[in-house]
Amino acid sequence: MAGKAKIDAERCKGCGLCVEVCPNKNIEISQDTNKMGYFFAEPCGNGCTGCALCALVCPEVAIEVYHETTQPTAPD
Amino acid sequence: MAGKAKIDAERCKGCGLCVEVCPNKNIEISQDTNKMGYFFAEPCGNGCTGCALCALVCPEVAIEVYHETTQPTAPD
Amino acid sequence: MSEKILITGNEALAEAAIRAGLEAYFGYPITPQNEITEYMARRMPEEGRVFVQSESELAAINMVFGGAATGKRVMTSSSSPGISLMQEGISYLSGAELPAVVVNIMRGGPGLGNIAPSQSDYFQATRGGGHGDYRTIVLAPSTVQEMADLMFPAFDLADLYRIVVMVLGDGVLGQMMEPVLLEKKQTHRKLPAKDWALTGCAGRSQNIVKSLDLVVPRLEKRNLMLQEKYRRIEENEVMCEGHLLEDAEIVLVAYGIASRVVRTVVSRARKEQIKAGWIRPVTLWPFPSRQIAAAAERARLFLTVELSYGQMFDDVRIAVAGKAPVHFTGRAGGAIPTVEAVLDEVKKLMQPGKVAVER
Amino acid sequence: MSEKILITGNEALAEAAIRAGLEAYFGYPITPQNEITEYMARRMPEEGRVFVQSESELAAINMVFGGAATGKRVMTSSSSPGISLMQEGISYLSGAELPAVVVNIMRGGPGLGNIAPSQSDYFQATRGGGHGDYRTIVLAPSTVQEMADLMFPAFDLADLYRIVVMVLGDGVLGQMMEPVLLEKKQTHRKLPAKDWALTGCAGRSQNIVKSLDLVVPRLEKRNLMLQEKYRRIEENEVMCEGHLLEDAEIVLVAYGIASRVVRTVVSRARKEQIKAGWIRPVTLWPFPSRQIAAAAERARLFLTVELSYGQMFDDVRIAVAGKAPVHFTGRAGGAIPTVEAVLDEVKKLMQPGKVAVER
Amino acid sequence: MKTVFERTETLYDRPTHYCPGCGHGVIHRLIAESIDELGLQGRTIGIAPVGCSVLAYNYINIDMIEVAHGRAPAVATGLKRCSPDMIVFSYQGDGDLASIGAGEILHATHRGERFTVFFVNNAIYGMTGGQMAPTTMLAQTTTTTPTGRRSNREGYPLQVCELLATLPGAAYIERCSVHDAAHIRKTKRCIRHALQLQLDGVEGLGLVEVLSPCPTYWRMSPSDARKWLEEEMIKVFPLGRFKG
Amino acid sequence: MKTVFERTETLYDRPTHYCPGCGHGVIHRLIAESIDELGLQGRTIGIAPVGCSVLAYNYINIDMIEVAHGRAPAVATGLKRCSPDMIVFSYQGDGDLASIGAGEILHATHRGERFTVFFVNNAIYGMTGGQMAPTTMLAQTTTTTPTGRRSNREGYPLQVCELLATLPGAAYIERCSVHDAAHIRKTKRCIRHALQLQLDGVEGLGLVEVLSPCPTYWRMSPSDARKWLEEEMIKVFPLGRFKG
Amino acid sequence: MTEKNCREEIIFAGFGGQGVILLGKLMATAAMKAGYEVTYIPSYGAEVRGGTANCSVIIDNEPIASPLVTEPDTLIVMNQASFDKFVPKIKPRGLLVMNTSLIETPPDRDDIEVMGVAADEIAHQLKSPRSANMIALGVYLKKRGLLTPQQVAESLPYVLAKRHHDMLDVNTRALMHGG
Amino acid sequence: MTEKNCREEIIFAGFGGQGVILLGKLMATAAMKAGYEVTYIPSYGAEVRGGTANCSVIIDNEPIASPLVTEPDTLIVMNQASFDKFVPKIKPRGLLVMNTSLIETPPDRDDIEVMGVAADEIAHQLKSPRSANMIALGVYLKKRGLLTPQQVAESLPYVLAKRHHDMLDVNTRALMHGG
Ligand SMILES: Cc1ncc(C[n+]2csc(CCOP(=O)(O)OP(=O)(O)O)c2C)c(N)n1
Ligand SMILES: Cc1ncc(C[n+]2csc(CCOP(=O)(O)OP(=O)(O)O)c2C)c(N)n1
Ligand code: SF4
Ligand code: SF4
Ligand code: SF4
Ligand code: SF4
Ligand code: SF4
Ligand code: SF4
Ligand SMILES: [Mg+2]
Ligand SMILES: [Mg+2]
Repeated sequence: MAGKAKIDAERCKGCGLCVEVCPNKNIEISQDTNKMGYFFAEPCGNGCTGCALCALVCPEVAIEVYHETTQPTAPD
Repeated sequence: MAGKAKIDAERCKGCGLCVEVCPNKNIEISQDTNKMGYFFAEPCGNGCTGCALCALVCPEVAIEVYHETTQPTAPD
Repeated sequence: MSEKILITGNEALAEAAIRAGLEAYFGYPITPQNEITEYMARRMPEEGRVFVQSESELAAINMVFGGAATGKRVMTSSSSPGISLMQEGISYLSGAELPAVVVNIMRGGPGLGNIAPSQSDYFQATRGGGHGDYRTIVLAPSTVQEMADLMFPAFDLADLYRIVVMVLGDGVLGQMMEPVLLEKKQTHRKLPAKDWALTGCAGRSQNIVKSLDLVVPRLEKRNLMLQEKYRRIEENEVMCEGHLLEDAEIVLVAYGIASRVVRTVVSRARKEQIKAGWIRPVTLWPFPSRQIAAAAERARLFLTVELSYGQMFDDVRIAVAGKAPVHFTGRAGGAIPTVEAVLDEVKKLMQPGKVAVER
Repeated sequence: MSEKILITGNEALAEAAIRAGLEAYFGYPITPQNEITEYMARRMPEEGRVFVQSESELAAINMVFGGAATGKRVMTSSSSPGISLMQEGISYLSGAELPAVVVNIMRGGPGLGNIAPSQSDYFQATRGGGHGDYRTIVLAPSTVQEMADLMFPAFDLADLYRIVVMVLGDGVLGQMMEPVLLEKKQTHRKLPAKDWALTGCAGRSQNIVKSLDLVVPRLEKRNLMLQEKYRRIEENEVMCEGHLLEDAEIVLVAYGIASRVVRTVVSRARKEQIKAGWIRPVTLWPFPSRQIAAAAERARLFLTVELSYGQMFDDVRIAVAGKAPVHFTGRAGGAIPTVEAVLDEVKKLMQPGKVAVER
Repeated sequence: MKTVFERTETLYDRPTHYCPGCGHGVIHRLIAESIDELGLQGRTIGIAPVGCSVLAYNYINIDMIEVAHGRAPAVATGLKRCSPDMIVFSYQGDGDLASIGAGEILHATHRGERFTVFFVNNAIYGMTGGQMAPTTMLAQTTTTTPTGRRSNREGYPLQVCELLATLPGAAYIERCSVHDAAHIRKTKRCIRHALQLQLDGVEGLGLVEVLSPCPTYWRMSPSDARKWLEEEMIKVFPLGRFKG
Repeated sequence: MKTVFERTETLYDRPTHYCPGCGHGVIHRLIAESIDELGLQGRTIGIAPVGCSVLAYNYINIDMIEVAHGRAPAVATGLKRCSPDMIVFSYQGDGDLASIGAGEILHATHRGERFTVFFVNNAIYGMTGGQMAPTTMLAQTTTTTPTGRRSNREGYPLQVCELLATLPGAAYIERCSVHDAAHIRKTKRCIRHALQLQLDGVEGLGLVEVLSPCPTYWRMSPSDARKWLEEEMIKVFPLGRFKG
Repeated sequence: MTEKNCREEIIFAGFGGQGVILLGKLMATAAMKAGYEVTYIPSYGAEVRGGTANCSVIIDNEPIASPLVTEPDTLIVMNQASFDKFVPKIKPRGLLVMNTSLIETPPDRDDIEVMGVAADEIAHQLKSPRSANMIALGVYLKKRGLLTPQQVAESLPYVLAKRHHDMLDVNTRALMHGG
Repeated sequence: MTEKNCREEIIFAGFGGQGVILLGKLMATAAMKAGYEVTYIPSYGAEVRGGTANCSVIIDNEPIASPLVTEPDTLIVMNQASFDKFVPKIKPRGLLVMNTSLIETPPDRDDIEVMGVAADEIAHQLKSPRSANMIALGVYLKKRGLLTPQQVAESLPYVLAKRHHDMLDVNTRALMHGG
C-alpha cells in the first residue's frame, strides 16, 4: 500500500463516483448511513496507490489522499 | 419633357435629397417657406424624364411622378 | 356532479384558469409557483392552446401584452421578485387597457428573501408597483377551493373592464392541498365584444393598441377615463366576507391565509367571552372600505393581521378614518402569525380598563 | 463665495451629486432626465470617476448594486418607466442594505404616457414598488436650488442608514432653469465606516452582501432589523416645511412642483381673507405625519394637491385620522393644476355654511 | 398621363414628425408598399417600438401596437403564437433592439419565432436626443460619448446580423441601407422577401437590418449623412445576406 | 506521509447543500484552488447567482455578493469599474446566464468588461425543480417540456460560447466539462487561465463554460449522468477554446 | 362520521428520501375520501436540496380555518434531526410515533404518549426498505383508529406515482403490519 | 432693483428652428444678472421633432412660487401656429410682440397691446436670417424697459453655444435694432 484515501463519512453523500473511478477498487459503499441518511463511501482493501482520482471527482471534497513514498501523482 | 414630378410643398421638409438625386437638375429649393417653416423643394425646368428617383429618395413621400409616354421606369 | 379531489392550490388555480377559457399562458419558473407553470406546460398543449416558457418575467409580461392584444384570454404567473420585474409591463397593460390575469404567489422578501409564504407585496399589488395612476383588480383567495373559484371572475373582470386582474396568493396557498370541486367553464357576466383587438384591419378601420399620447390634454383625458373606470369598479366590484360583526367589539381584518388564522382566533376568543368579529377582503382593490367603515360605527377597535409589517393596515386606517383605533400585528420573512400569538394580542387589547393606544 | 448660475434642475442635481462625492454613475437615457446622464458622461471622466451608459435600467440598477457593494458612492437616474424596471433591483438593494441614490424625474403615465411632468409615482416611491417589506427614503425637491441641495443629505442618509434614497422630481423641475448657488462638498453627518463593503478579505473575515435567507426565523430577524431601522428613520429624519399654520382653517398639502402652485394659491387666498396655510413634505417617506396631525388639531379641513389622482392623499388621510375632512384635487397625464383652479377649489370648500364632505 | 410613382394605399397621407432627411420615412414607405404588393393590409399586425418611430401607427394603416422599449420581440411572440394566421412584424431601432431589448431579440430568434423584424440601425438614440447606441461607431461623438466612442470603455459597434445569424432559429437575416436610390430599391426587395417567407410559413425568424441616416444627431446635413453612412458605416456594418 | 490531496484553504470545510453527484461542488473546488494558487484570496470578489449555487458564499471563503437572477454581469460591471484592482468573477447557471440574463452577459461582453465568468451549463433549471433551460437538449424531458424539447417550439440548445466568441469584447472563451477526472483537470487549467488573464489586465471578458451534471433533474444516477454528459451533451456543446 | 369535534393535527417529519411528504398526502387523501375536511401543507427545510422535510395534515369534521399546525396532536417522526426539532411542539397528552431505527434518544417529555417502532428494520424484514414510512403510519393508525389501515391503503394508488405502482402491494402490507 | 411688485411673465413661442428657447434663456440670464429672481421653463410641442416650441420666463423681485405661466403678461410669438395657440392666453392689458413676416392675421383681441415687427425681413436685411428672434426681443425690450438691450446683449455669451460665438456681434446688432 503506497497511498491512503481518507473519506469523511459525514461529508459523503454516497454518489459512488469515487468507487467508480478508483483504478484499484479500493473504495466501496457502506451498509450504514451517516447522520444525513446517506450510505457513505469507505476505503476497502489495501490497493490504494494514492493516485487521488477519487478526490478529484468527489463533488463533496470529502476525500483526502496521502502517500507514503516519494513521488505522488499530484492533481492540478 | 417626358415626365412630371409633383411635389407637395406642405409635406416637404426641404432636405434637398431630391434635388441632389435628380439626374436632370429638375428640382430646386424654393426661397419661400411652407407653413411648417421649411424651405420646400419645387420642380424647375423641363428636363424631367419621369425616372422617379426623386420620389424614391424622398423621406416624406412628398413627390408623385407621372409619365406622358408608354414605358416608364418603375421603381420597385 | 364531479368529485372532490385533493390538489395543491397552484394546480387548482391552473386547472381553473384553463376551464375559464385561458387561451395562452406565458411564464418563467420561480418557487413557490412552479406547479402552475408546469401544469400549464402539460395541459395547454393537450388542449391545443398556447404555452410558452419565456426567457424571463419581463418577456412573459410582454408576451401577455401581445397575446392580450389579439383578444385572447391570457395570463402569466410568478412570485414576488418576478412580479417586480413585471411592473413596467403591468403599467403598459393598464395604460393600453388590455385585459390580462397576473398571478402572484408571494414569498418572503425583500430581495431574494426566501421561498416561504408572505403577504408583503400588498402595496405593490394594490397601489401599482409600476409608474403612473393605474389600478389593478386584486383578488385574494384564502382556500385552495377559492384559488380555483376566483379564476372565473378574474378573467371575466379582466375582459369586462379591460384591466389587469391580479390574483394574490402566497406560498402556503400555492403549495397546500385541500379537497376541491372544480367548476365547468362558465362566464358569470355579460362581456363586451373585443372590437379593439388586433385581428387584422380587413373590413374595418385600423385598430391601435397603445399607451402613449404626447399631447397632454389627450393623455389627461385618457387618464380621466381610466379614473372613471376605476370609480365604477370601486362602486360595483367589491367582494368581502365578514362574520360576527353585529356585536363585535374588536374586529379583526385579514385576507388570504392570514384570514384563516384570524377565523380560528375569533372563534377561540368568542369561547373566552370576547366579542370578536372578522372581516376578510376578497378584493384587495377595490378595497371594502365601506364595509369596514360600517363596522367602525359599532366596534371599539380594529386589529389588522398580515404576513407583512402592515400594508393592508394603511387601507384599514383610511377606511376607519379615526372612528376607532386600528392596531396591527404581523410577521414576515416567511413567518406566519400563530393563532396563539394573535389571540394573546386580542386579549391584551381587550383587557378591561386598558386604554387602546394606536401603534 | 461663488456666484449664482442659471442652470436646469437636472444639471444642478448632477453637479451637486458630483460635489457630494459621487464616485460612479450608471444610467440609461430617458426623457425628461437625459441632461443628468449627459452631464455625468461629460463630467465624471473629467473627475476621473466612473460613468457607464448601461444597456438598460435593469442593468443600471444592478451596476449600482455592484458599485454600492464596494463601498463607493453610486447613483442612477431615470424616469417613470425606467424606474419601474428597477423595482426588483431596489428591493434587492434594500434587502442587502446597500446605500444608493436613485433619481426619478417623473413623467406622465401609465405605460409610455408622455414626457410631460407628473407626480404619479408617489405610491411606487413611498410604498415600495418592489416586493417585500422595505422602504426607501424619498426626498422631494421643489426648486432647482433644492434639486442640488438635497443631493448632499441624499448620499449622507444612504450611507448612514445603508438604505436606498430616492430623489423624486418631475419633468418641470428637471427641465426648468433657476439661479442656483452650488455648494462645495460637505458631509453634514458623522458617517459609519463601511466595514461591510467588498474590498477583498485580506486581513479580515469574509464579507457577504446578500438578501437571501432560506431559514425563516433568520429572514424574519433580518426583516425585524430592517423595520427597526425604518422606525429610527421615521423618528429622526422627517423633513417638512409649513407656513401660516397658526390660524389656518384650510391646510393645503403638496410636495415638489405642486407645492409651488400651492404657495401662490395660499398667498392669493390670504389676500381674499381666506385663512389658508400650507404644508410641504420634503421627505415623502418618512412622511411628516406628526406635523400634519398637529395641524389637524386646529384646521377645519385639508386639501391635498398633486400631479396625480391622489396618492399622497392616502398618507394625509392616515395622518389626519378623521380629525378633519381631507379633500383632494389634482391632474395627471402631464397636466399641472393651475393656481386659478386650485384657488377656486379652496374658495368652494371654504364657502361659508358649506358642509365639507369628503370625496 | 401614366402614374409612375404614387403613395401606396397603406401609407397614410399625413405629414410625419421626422426630421428633414431622416431615414425612417423611406423605410415606412417600403414596408407599406410591400404589404400592399403582397395584399396583406387586412391581416398584418405591426409593432411600433419606443424610439423616433414610436408613432409609426400614424403612418402605416394596419392594426398596430405600441410596446415597451425593447420588448417588441416578446410582444411579437405573444401576437404570433396567439394568431398564427396573422403576419406579424416589429419595427425597432438600434437602442430598442440592440441595447435594452438584446435579451428579447436573442431569445425570439433562439426559439425560432415566426415573425419579421425590421431593424433600423442609425447608430444613435434619436428620440432621446442623440446618446450612444450599441451600434454607434468608434470615435463617433454623441451626447454620452462627448469625446467619441472608445473601444476600451464602451466596446466595439455591435453587429446584430452577424450575431443572430449564428442561431439556428434565424431563417433569414440581411443587412441593407437606404442611403441612395439603388440601395432603397434593394432594401424594398429584402423587406418584401422577409414578409413573403413569413407568409409561406417558413420556420424561424426573419430580420432585415436597415442602415438609416439620422442627420439631426449625427449633426450633418441630410446629404452629408448619406455620404457618411456610405463611406463609414458600411465599412463596419457590411451589407448583404447573413442567413437564409 | 505526504499529502497528495487536501481541501484548499479558500474552500470552507462544510457540507454542501448539493444533491449527491452534482457538478457544482467540483467546480467550486477548482475555483477555490485556482484562487489559492494565484494567491488571490484577499483580493477577489465572487458573485453568486440565483440557482442551485446561490449559497456559493458558504463554500468559498472570499468576499462575495449574491445578486438578482441573471444580473451578475451587470453587478460585476459595477464591482470591477469601481474596484479595478480587485479580481471579480461571476458564477452563473444556464438559466441565469443564458435565459433571463442573456442581455446582461451579451452587453458585458460587448463592452469588453474585464471580469471572469464561470458559466455552469447543466442543461436544466436545478434550483426551481427541473424546468427547461435554453441549453436543454432536443428531446430532453423536463417539467416544462414533458414530452421533450422540440426545435420547432422551443428552439435549439443555445450555444453560449459560440455566440459570445463572435464579439470583439470577448478576450477568452472556452468550454470544458467535469464529467471525468481528466476533464476536471483540464477545467481547472481553464479556470486558472481565465483568472490569470484578468490579473494581467487583459482587455475584455473571460468566460469558461463548464458542462456539469445534474443527476437529480436529469433523473439519472450520478454515474449515468456523467455518461450522458459525455455521450450526448458534448456532441451539442463541443469542448474547446473559442476565443483567446 | 358521527363523533363531535373529532379533530386531529399531525406533523410528519424526516429527511428527504424517507417519504414523509407521501405519508401526509396519503393520510389527507384517505381522510378526504372518508368524508372528513382535510388540509395538507408541505414544508421544506432550509436547505435547497436534502436536509429535512416535513408536512402537516389536519383532519376535522368541521371546516378547517387555520391550516397551520404549530402544536400537533400527533408527531410521526422518522429521523433524529426532526425528532429534536418537533418533539417539543407536541401538545400535552399528544402522541409521538418515532422511528427507533434512526432515533437513539428517548424523548425527555413525560406528558405525551410515546410509541417507538423500528421502522427501517421491519421494512428490511419485509424486503422493502423504502416502506419504513408505511410501517410508522400503520402503527399510528392502529393506535388512533381514525381511519383503518385498509381505508388508507385504498388511497395509495392516488398518491403513489404511476411508475411506483409495483410497490402498492408491499406498501399495503407494511401499513397493515402495525409495528 | 427698487420698484415694488415688479413682476413679468413672458411666453416665447415659435417653431423649432426659430430660437425661441434661446430667447427665453437669454432673457432669464440677463434678468438674473440684473438681480431679479427668475424662472425659465421650456415646453416642447406634442411632436417629437419639429413642430412648435415655447418657453415661459418669470421675472420678479420677490421669490417666485409657482413657475408656471398660464396667462402671460407678454407673448413674443414668431409663427402662425403659436400665435393661434397663445394669443387667447395673454392677460388683459398684456403685450403681444408678433413676427409679421410669418403671421398674417391680426389678433382678434382689443384688450391687449400689439406690436408687430417683420422680424425675418429685418434679419434678412441685417444679413443674418437666423437673428429674427433677436429682432423681436429687441422690440420687446424697447417697449418694456425692464432690461436694456445692452444688458441683455451682455448675457449672450452665456447662452449661445461656443461654436456660435461668431454670431455674437450680429445678434447684438439685431437686439439693438428694436424693430
Ligand atoms: C424603459 C425605457 N427606457 C428608456 C426609454 C427612453 N427611450 C425612448 S426611445 C429610446 C432609444 C431610442 O433609440 P433607438 O431605439 O435607436 O431609436 P431611434 O430613435 O434612434 O430611431 C430611449 C432610450 C423609454 N421610453 N423606456
Ligand atoms: C427574477 C427571478 N426569476 C426567477 C427566479 C427563480 N429561479 C431561481 S433559480 C432559477 C434558475 C436556476 O437555473 P440555473 O441558472 O440553470 O441554475 P442551476 O440551479 O441549474 O444551477 C430560477 C428560474 C428568481 N429567483 N428570480
Ligand atoms: S487515491 Fe486512487 S487508488 Fe487510492 S482510493 Fe483514491 S482513487 Fe483509489
Ligand atoms: S465521491 Fe465523495 S460524495 Fe461521492 S461517494 Fe465518494 S466520497 Fe462520497
Ligand atoms: S422624376 Fe427623375 S427627372 Fe423627374 S424630377 Fe424626379 S428625379 Fe428628376
Ligand atoms: S426629398 Fe422630399 S422632403 Fe426632401 S426636399 Fe425633396 S420633396 Fe422635400
Ligand atoms: S432624431 Fe434622427 S432618427 Fe429621429 S427623426 Fe430625427 S433624424 Fe430621424
Ligand atoms: S438540482 Fe441538480 S444542479 Fe441542483 S444541486 Fe441537485 S444535482 Fe446539483
Ligand atoms: Mg437609433
Ligand atoms: Mg442550470
